[in-house]
Amino acid sequence: MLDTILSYIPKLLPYLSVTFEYVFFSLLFGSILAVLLVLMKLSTSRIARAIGYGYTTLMRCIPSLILLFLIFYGLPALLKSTMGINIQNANVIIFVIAAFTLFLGASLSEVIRSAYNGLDHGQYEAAVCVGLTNLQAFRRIMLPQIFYLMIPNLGNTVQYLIKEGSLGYIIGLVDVMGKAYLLNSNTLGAYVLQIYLALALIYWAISILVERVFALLERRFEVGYVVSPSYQHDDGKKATA
Amino acid sequence: MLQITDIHKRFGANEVLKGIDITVDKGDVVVILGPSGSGKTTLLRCINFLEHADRGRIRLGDIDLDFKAATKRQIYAMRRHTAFIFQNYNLFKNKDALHNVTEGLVTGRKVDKKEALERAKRALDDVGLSEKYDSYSTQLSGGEQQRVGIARAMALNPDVILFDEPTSALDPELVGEVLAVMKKLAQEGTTMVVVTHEMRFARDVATKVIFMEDGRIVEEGPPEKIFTCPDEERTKQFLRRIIGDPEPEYFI
Amino acid sequence: MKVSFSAILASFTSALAGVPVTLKIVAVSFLVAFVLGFLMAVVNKNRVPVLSQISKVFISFMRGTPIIVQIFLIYNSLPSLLNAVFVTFGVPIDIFDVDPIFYAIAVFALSETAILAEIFRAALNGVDNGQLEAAECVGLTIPQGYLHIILPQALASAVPVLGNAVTDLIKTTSLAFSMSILDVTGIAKIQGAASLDYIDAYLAVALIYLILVLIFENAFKLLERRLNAHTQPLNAPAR
Amino acid sequence: MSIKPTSNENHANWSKATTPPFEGGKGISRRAFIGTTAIALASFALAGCGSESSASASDTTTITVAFVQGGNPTSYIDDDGNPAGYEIDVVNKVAELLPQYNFTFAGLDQTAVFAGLGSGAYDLALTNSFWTPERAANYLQPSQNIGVSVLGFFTRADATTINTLSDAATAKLSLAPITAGDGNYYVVEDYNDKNPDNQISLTATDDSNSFTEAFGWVAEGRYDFALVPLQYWDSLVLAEDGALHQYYSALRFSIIGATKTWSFLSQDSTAFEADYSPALKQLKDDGTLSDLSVKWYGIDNFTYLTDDTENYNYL
Repeated sequence: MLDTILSYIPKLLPYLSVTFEYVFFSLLFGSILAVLLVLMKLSTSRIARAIGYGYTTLMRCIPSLILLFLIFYGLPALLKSTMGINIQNANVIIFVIAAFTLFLGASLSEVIRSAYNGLDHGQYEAAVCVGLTNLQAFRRIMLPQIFYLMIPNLGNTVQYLIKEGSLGYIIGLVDVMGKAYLLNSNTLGAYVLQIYLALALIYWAISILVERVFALLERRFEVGYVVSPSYQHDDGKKATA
Repeated sequence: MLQITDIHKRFGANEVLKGIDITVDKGDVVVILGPSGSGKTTLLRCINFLEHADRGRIRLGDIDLDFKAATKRQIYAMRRHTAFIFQNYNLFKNKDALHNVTEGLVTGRKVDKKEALERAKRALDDVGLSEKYDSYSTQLSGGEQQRVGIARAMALNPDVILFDEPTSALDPELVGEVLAVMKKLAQEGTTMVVVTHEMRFARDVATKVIFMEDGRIVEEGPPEKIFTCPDEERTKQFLRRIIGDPEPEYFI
Repeated sequence: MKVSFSAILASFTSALAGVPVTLKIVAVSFLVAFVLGFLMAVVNKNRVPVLSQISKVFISFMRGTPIIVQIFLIYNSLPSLLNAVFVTFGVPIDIFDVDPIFYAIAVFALSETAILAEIFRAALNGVDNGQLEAAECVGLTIPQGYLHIILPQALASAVPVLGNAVTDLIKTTSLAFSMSILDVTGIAKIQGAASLDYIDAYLAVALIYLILVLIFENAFKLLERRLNAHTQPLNAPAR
Repeated sequence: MSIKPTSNENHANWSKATTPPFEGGKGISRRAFIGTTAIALASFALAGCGSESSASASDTTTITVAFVQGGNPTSYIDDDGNPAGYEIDVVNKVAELLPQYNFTFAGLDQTAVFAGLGSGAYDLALTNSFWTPERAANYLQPSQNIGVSVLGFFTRADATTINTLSDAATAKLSLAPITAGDGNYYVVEDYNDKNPDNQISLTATDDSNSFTEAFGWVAEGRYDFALVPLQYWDSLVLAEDGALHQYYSALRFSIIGATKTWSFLSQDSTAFEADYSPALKQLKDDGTLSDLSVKWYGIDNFTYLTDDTENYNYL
């Protein structure tokens, strides 16, 4: 039993590159959309705020599968009827990336906004008082701190994306889940237990890897925020962070 | 040096500053006293445009601005002549002590890196923190953090340094080290405007004391006059409440 | 993307019959996960020797593996395993007439436990350690301290995240149909399968889940306001 | 568009209207704001758009064929990524008969195939599907079926008296769950309609492995009987090297009928259908379909469909 499970792992591993490809690009474009959404959510104009929050709630409620179909069939139909170009047989991964960019835009904007709320406003005031412009204050003082406050939630979002993204196989994406699906159906489902366990081991390993990376990231940046026990002060009282 | 005329400020229905005029000459150490809610902190924050006053004018050296009409560029220019010390220090969390000081110089005033580092080290040495260059705020005591805040302000060579209750958040035994640095600054002729409850500092170091209550200046004058025979009854009540039973030499 | 609103309406009305089943699964799974999750968080925080290692591995596995694999292990494989054990040891239990809804609840409760354990871990870190010491000083036992002092405070700070956990759970239960359970998704999919037009079925399901999510979201907002009443300063400045 | 200060109380209080990081008005230009609303609106527009497919105007018309990627041996993607299977070969044979068309294949999950057929992204869908009135209404049904699926029925070896659905019903045996939408599901549903007093308890599932699992479940007693397509029995249990050959002695299998399987066309492919159905008919009549059936299923499924006029017949 164990050897069949282990025999499936090398068959699935090469397709991890496809999984990481859509995770990377979805994160990249998703964060750009997320920053735009955050700007809208925090803006003083009511319409922008309504769009920002409305879009986020909508994305939280639409099941990922529906979103995938909307993009996979809606986008080509829209382009064909408006500009007459047919992208239906473009590489499937583009549609998966597009769908998860829209999804991530919403969830990441929540992550960034809650980090922004967690920011100590005094940092901005101190920055402008030493002569920095608003933009410099944001870029040099607030952004690094927003990034630090985001790390835990960012880790959870990446974990969620890797698992939720495994829906790509339904529109024919052959990532690690897609290959497992094909291997399983080509053997009429006789080895489904072994294939699923191989799949579980791979996903589990990735999840532990992602967890380690974000824990490391957090430890690397925490020096300015968390009072590490090794730095006791002469006055015995922990300095307020 | 610094002139504020007829400044007004309200938060919604609550009018906090009801028309105040202040003049601060070069080398002056102006201490502003008053009960909480008197508007003294708001006044200080308006000088530096951390708050937007509703009406009034401000003149600092050759910059002359109307509070309401000041453009972003003018505000930036004003802030390059002032410095601000916060009650809860507000050191940049993502930078160590040295780079807390150089940040304003390099990014704000476009000073080149090497010179900025020199000035920062000198400022940190002046406040007695020569071994703490690479400590982050979480690795410094409250007193040390506030002294870095002062060093950060001094290194900018501002025309005036504004202190917003610099010692209120400190443990009693740390207050002394911060006041000592402020006294040294005063003796070196730095122009300072200080909002504080430290009566001894006000009496010994201030060149002018202003007593504010309910958004207005009740009385102002040299410390000798204010602490010995204030004209206004409310000043007397305030001092008695803060200092407790007056020692003989204070009141006739 | 051909969308016919009459088909969506038809799917919507028939799938509504599945709402009680969905809510039952969500409610029971969440309650079980709430208790197990909190206990696991407490175990982790106090680094109880063996238990905390087990719970760390459990949390890492449940959060790391796709839920369809967890469903397969618990619904498809576990009963055969148990049956084999019962038969060899002559245990008189017939594992196979267990209603599938118990498997669904088991799957969603276990996966939700891992999520809630993480949420409570963060919430417990937010509660000042002095609180438990204070509880002991007034004579409460440790369990009483946790129940009456620590849990309410941890709950107050965790409520917004708990709200998200519930709404995500509602959507995750749509996978119960692979355990042949007729919840909202199950009914809609059977209808969709008949006409092989799944889009209308999925849109109807999305609509039902949207309504359920909005109801739960607002319920949690009210709960948050009530629970956080103790953190608002008395004379909160007029905004 | 400027940024409204955050409203949390426990940090330095923003209520004293300080300048937010992006100062009012001059912060983010009007252009950026319009840009963001445009992107948001575009993603909404996607949801509501209708569509009509337009065949490209080159001399050969391209027919996009969507097939179920996990339907071994009817249609699947082989190990080096190419479409393979009975229905794929049938379409390739049709292509030889109709040079004026060229065919491109797209392998997807069944849900996606029909989502695409509905939206006009595909012209022909190969899904080994059973006929239902709703499906015929939704899509264009060619006059000729593409294949035949042979219906298997099995119980535990000791249930010697159970040979038909009605036997199983009278004996109150429990039926293994069937994947929703599968031909066997409707066969049982049709039986229940015709025998209101002697019903079989029919449960649907979303699990696409329901056939393969049925062998183990019936053998160990989780269920009493199951309906599976013949090729599952032949390749998994009957065959010496079959993955589930260990259940062979524990089960009693018999063929109880056959059903026509259909391919469906998008509503606007009437022109293509006019050529497609006769081509299929010709392939059936000249025995090509039977040869392909032997090649992929090991037997000629068409022989089991005794009455060709019926959509399915079972014993």
